[in-house]
Amino acid sequence: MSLSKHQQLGLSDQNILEMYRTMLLARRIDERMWLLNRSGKIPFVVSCQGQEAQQVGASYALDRTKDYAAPYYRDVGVVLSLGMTARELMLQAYAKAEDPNSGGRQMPGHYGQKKNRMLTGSSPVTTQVPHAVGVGLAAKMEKKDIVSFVTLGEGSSNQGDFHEGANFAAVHKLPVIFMVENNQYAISVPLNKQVACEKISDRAIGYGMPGVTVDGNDPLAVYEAVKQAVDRARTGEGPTLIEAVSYRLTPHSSDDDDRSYREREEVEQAKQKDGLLTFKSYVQDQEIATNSELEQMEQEIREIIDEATAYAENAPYAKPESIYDFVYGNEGSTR
Amino acid sequence: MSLSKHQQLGLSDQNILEMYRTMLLARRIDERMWLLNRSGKIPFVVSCQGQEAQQVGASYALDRTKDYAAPYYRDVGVVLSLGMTARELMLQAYAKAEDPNSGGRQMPGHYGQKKNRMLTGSSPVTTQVPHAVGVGLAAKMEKKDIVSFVTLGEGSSNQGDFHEGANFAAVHKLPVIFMVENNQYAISVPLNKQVACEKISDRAIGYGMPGVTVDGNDPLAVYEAVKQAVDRARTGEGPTLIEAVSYRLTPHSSDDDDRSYREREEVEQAKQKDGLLTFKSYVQDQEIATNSELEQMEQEIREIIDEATAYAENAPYAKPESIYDFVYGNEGSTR
Amino acid sequence: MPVLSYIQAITKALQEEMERDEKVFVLGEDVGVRGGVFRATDGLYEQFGETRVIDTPLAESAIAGVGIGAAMYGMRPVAEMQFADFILPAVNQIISEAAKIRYRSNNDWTAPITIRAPYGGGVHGALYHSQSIEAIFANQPGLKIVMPSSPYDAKGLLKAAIRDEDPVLFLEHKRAYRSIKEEVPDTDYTLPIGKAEVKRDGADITVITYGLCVQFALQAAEKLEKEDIDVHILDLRTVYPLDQEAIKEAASKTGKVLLITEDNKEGSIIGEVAAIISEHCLFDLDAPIKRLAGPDVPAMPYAPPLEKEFMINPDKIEAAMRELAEF
Amino acid sequence: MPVLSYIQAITKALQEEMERDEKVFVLGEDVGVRGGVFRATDGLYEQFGETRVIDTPLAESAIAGVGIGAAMYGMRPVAEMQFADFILPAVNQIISEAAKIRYRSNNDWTAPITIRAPYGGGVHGALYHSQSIEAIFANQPGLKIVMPSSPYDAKGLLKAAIRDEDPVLFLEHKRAYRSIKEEVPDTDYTLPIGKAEVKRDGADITVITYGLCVQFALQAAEKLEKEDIDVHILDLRTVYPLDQEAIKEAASKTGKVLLITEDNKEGSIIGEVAAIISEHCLFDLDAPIKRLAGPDVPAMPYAPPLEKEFMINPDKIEAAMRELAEF
Ligand SMILES: Cc1ncc(C[n+]2csc(CCOP(=O)(O)OP(=O)(O)O)c2C)c(N)n1
Ligand SMILES: Cc1ncc(C[n+]2csc(CCOP(=O)(O)OP(=O)(O)O)c2C)c(N)n1
Ligand SMILES: [Mg+2]
Ligand SMILES: [Mg+2]
Repeated sequence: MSLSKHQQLGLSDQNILEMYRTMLLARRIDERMWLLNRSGKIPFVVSCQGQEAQQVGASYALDRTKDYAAPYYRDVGVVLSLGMTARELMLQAYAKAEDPNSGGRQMPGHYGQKKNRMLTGSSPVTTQVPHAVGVGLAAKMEKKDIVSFVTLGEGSSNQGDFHEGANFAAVHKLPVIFMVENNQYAISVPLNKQVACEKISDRAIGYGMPGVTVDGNDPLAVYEAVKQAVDRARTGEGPTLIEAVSYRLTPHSSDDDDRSYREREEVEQAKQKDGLLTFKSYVQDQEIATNSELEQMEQEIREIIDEATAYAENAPYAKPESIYDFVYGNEGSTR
Repeated sequence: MSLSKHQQLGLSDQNILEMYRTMLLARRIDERMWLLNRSGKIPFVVSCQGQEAQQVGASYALDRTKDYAAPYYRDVGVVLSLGMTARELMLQAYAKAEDPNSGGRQMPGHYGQKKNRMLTGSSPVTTQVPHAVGVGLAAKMEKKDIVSFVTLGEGSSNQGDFHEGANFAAVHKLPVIFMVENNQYAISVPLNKQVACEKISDRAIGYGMPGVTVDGNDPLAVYEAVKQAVDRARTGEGPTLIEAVSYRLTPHSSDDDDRSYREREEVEQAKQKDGLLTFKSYVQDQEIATNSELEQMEQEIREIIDEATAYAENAPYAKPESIYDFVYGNEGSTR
Repeated sequence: MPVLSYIQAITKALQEEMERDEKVFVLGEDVGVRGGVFRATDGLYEQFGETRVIDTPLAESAIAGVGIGAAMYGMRPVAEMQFADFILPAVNQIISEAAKIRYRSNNDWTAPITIRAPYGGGVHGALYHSQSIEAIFANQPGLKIVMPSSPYDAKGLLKAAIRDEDPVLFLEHKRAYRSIKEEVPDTDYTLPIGKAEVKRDGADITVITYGLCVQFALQAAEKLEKEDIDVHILDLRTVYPLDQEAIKEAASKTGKVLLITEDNKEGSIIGEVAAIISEHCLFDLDAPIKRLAGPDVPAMPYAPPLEKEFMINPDKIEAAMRELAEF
Repeated sequence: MPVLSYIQAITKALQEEMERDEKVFVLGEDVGVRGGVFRATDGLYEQFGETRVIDTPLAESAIAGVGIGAAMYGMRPVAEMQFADFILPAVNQIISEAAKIRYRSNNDWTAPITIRAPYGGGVHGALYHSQSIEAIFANQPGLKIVMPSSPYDAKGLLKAAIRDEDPVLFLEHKRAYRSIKEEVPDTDYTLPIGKAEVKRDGADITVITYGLCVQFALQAAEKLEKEDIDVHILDLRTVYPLDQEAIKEAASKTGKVLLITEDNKEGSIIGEVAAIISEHCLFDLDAPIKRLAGPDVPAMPYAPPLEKEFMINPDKIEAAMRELAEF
C-alpha cells in the first residue's frame, strides 16, 4: 500500500489534524475580527484569509521549541502555530493592556512575543528581514542549533531590505529561511506591476541560495519545502528562499475596498482553491477525521473565540500615564 | 578573408584607434593624478586603472549625442568618452572654480556635466541607480529615443537602491542599462565576502531582465554587450544588466594601502591581463597603428596632460563667499 | 466659491498642475487605479492615464530616487509616500541626493521634485501611521518643507511646490483630510513657499504653530476671546527653512510666546523657533517661551486612551494659552 | 597613565569590551582584515577572529538591521558606519526599528546595539565625508546619541554605550581621531550616558557645545583668560536626550550663553538647547542666546578656501566669545 502524502513527509494523522485545526482557528479568528470591525467594536483588521495553508505548513516544519520567527502582519497562522493563543490575538485586536504583543500600543497584526521567540514587528514592510538574518548570525556565532524564519509579502520583496538581508545571509551562510507569501497583490497593485520576474524565487540565484516556488494553498507542499530548508540550515548549508503562492481572499485590510481594483470573478475563482477547503478535503479523504469530528472542531473553535472575544472586550486598556513607560530601559518612565 | 572582431561589430579602424586613445588618455591622467597626489599637489585620487577597457567599450556603444549616463567615481574612461576634457578632469582634481563637475565643491571623481548629459553624482554609492531609472522613465514618457546608462561597483550592487532601481526599470520596461564594473574588491573586501552568487549578472533573472557577464578587459566584448542592450532599450524591450569583470589595479584610493589585504602576486597577475595592454596588442596586431604612431599618441597625450595640469594648477579657487551660492534656485545666495 | 475638504484641495491642485504642464506626473504606491489609499489622487488615473499616474513597486527609495532622476531630466514629478512614516527608507535619496543636487553640481543640475506624504495622528494609526517626521529633514539646506493647515493653503502651496525649482517635502495632515473644509477658489493661485502667515491677529499672547495645530489653536483662541484673552496666531506654513522675519515680528508683538507642535517635544521644529526668538527678541519677551508638544515617547500608541494622552487637542492648547496669558 | 589618541581610545574600549563579554562583536565595512578605513578596529580581527569582527557586504541598512536582529537575540553588536554620511540608508532601521523596539513591544524585546560613525569636517572630506548628522536622529525617543570630545571621554562613553540596554548612536569626530591626545587610564571605567560635563569652570560667559568644538572652545577660552574673560564650558557629551538640568545650571550661572555646533545652524542640536534655556531660565539671562554654527548650506565643500569658510575653528569661537562677553 502506497504511503499518503503526509506519511511520506513523516507526518502523523495527528499532526495533520493539528495543522488543519490551526488553519481553521486562524480563519475563524480572522472572520470574527471582520465581524467585530464591521460592528464597530475594533477599528482595524488585516487578514490572513487565503494564506493559512502556507503559514501553518511552514510553521510546522520548524522546531517550535527553539527556532525563531519574524512574522509579518498577515501571519495569524504562523503566530498560532508558534504558541500565541486566540485570547492573546483578541487582546491585540482590542488593543488591551494584556496584549502580549505590545500592550495595545501597536495596531493589530503587529506581532511579537519573546517567550515564543517571535521578534517584535513594525509597520514599515520588510524591516524584519535583516532582523531575522541577525538572529541567524547570532545563532551561528553562538553555535546554537537555531533556525531563523521570516515571512514577507511579494510586494515587500522589492524593498532594499529584502535584497540586503538576503545577500548578507547568503554570504555568511546563515540558517535563515525567507518565505515570500505571494498573494498576488500589494494592496491594489497586482503582481505584474510589482515585479517582472517569472517567479519571486528567481531572486535566489542572485544571492547564491536555493529558491523554490510552492503552491501556498497546499500546506504539505509548503511543509516539505520549508522542512528541506530547515535541514539545510541546520547542517550549515545556509539560507533558502521560498515563495508560497496563494491569493489574498479579503480586501487588503478593513480600510480597503478591493472592488475598485479587482474583478469579483477573480476572487471567486481563487476561493475555489482556498487551501482551507482543499486541506479539509484531504483530511476527509484520508479519513483522518469524520465529518462529525470536524463539526465538533468547528464548535470548539467557536467557543474558544467566543471566550477570547468576551475576555478581550472586558479587559482594561493600559492607563494613560503608561504612555511614558519603556522608552528606555534604565528607568521605568521618562517623566 | 574573415572579418576581424571589430569589423564584425561594425567598428572602423578609426573607431578602434579612438577607443584605444581614450583608454590610454584615461590611464595616463590617472597616473598623473597619483604623482600629483604623492607630491602633495592634490589631496585625493580615486582610480580607473584596470577598468578603462570596460568604461570606454561601453561608452562607445551609446549614442553620445543624446544618451544619458550616470557614471560612478572610477569612470574616467566613461566621462572622457562622453566629452569631458583632460583639462576639466584636472580642474576637478585640483578643486578649482572652473571645474564643470562641481566648481571644486566635491571631491575628485564626483562627475556631472549637464551639457554632456552626465548626471551629477554623490559619494554614497548606488544612489545613481534610481536616478538613471528616472531618466529612462522620463525618456519613455516623453517618447524620446534616449538610453540611460548607469555604472556601479560590484560591492555597490548589494545596496537596496540597486535592487529597487533595477526592479522598477524592469517592471516599467525602461531603456536603462545597468553596468556593474566588477573589479573584485570593495575597498578591502573581496568579491566572495560581498556576494555568494556566481555572477553578479545572475541577479538579472530576479528582475526579469537579461543579464550578461563579459570580460571587462576586452573593450570589444563590452562594446558588443552594451550595444545589444542599447538596441533592446531603443526598441522598447526594456533594461539589461551587464557585468564587466576586471580588476582594480591600484589601491582603493590614495588614502588606502592595499598591501594589508591582498597579495602582490595577485595584483601582478592581474596586470598581465590589463585591458590597456591587450588592446594595444590588438591595435598592433590588426595593424591599425604603427609603433611610431602609438609612440606619437603617447607623446601627444603627455602634452595634453601637461597643459591640463598646468592650467588647473594655476586656476583660481572659488571665492570663500561663493559657499553661500546655489543652495536654492530662486535666489543667488542664502545670505 | 466651492467648499472643499483639505484632501479635495490637494486633488484639485494636482489635477490643475497636471493640466497646466505635461511634465507634471504622479508616482507612488496605489496612486493609480486605487486613487491612493486616502484617495488624494482620485480621478487622476482616469483623466491622465497610467503613464502620468504611475503605480510603483513597493519601494520608497526608488519612488524618491526615480523621481529625482526624472526631475534632473526636466520632469516635474510628484511622488507620494503612502504614509509619512514610510518615507524613512527614502531618507538617503532625499537628504543625500535631492537636497544637494543643485549645490554639489554648482547649479548645473536641479531636482525639482515634490514629495507628498500624509503625516500626523489622531486617526487610530498607532506608532507607524501617526508620526510627525518633519524634524528629521529640517536641518537640510537645499530642501524645503511645507505643511499647510487648511484647504485653501493646501491648494496654493502644493501648486507652488510643484512649480518650485527645488525639492519640496509636502506634508499633509491626515486628520485634516476630511475634517477641515473651507472655500477654495477654482482659480489658479499659488502661495509663497518660505513665508509664514498670521492666521489671527491678537494682542495678548502669540501662538506659533503649523499644520493641524493651527486649526486647534484657532478654536482655542475663539474660546479665550470670551475671557478677553486676545491671541495672535502665526502659521509657519513652511517649517524649513523658517520665515525668521515673521517669527520675530509675531513674538515681539505680544512678548508672550506659546509654540505648539504635534511632534514630540525635544528636537522638534519649535525648538528652532524658540532659538530664533531667544537669539533676536530676548528683550521683547515678558514670559519664558512656552512649548506645548507631544510627549517624548517614540510615537503615538494605538489604544484610544493612550492616543488621546499623546495627541494635542484644542483643550490642551486652551489651557496652555490661559496659563501663558496669566503669566 | 598612557597617552592615547582619540581613535586609540576607541580601539581600546572596543578591545576591552570584547574581552569582557563574549556577546560583544563588531560588524561593518572593512572592519576586519583592514582594521577599518580609519583603523578604529585595528588589531581586533587578529585578536578575536573573523566571527567576531565581521566584514559585511556594502549595505548599511543591513549592517544596522542585522545588528538589531542580533541585539534582539541577546548579542551586543557594535556596528560601524564607515562615514556618518553613509548612515542615511540605515535611517529606517535606526528610527523605525532600533529606537522603537522596546516601546512597541511593551518592554518585551530590546535592541542594545551601538552604532559607531565618524562624523565632522576639516579633513578635506567634502560634502559627503564631513557632515554632522546628529540632528537627523535627535528627535527620536528610544535612541541615545553620544558625541565625545576627548580620548578619555571616548573610551568611557563607548564602554557605557556597549553596555547600555538601549540603542546608542556613537559619533566620533574624525578630525579628533589623531589630533586629540590625552592620558587615558588602562582601567575599566565607564562614563554616564545622558549627563553633560563642565569642562571648564568660569564666571563671565557660558559656552555649551559638544564634540570637537569643545576642544576649540577650550583653546579659545585659554586665550581669553589673558583678557580677563572667564569662560564656563559645558560639554553636552550626550546630545540626545539632552541633560536639561546641566544646561539650565550652566546657562543660569553666567547669564550669557554661547551655543556652538559644527553642524549648519537651522535645526541643529543647539536650537533645542536654546529652547530649553529660554523655557526655563529666561529671567536669568543678561544677553540674547548667541549661536555659532556652520552656514546653512547643504554641506562642507572640498576646495580649501570653501572648507575653511564653513568649518568652525578656535578663532571664530574666540571672536564670538569676546563679542558676547562685551555685550
Ligand atoms: C515601507 C512601507 N511602505 C508602505 C507601506 C504601506 N503598505 C502596507 S501593506 C502594503 C502592501 C504590501 O504588499 P505585500 O508585500 O504583497 O504584502 P500583502 O499585504 O499582500 O500580504 C503597503 C504598500 C508600509 N507598510 N511600509
Ligand atoms: C553608502 C556608502 N557606504 C560606504 C561608502 C564608502 N565606500 C566608498 S567606495 C566603497 C567600496 C565600493 O566598492 P565597489 O562597489 O565594488 O566599487 P569599487 O570601488 O570597487 O569600484 C565604500 C565602502 C560609500 N561611499 N557609500
Ligand atoms: Mg501581496
Ligand atoms: Mg569593486
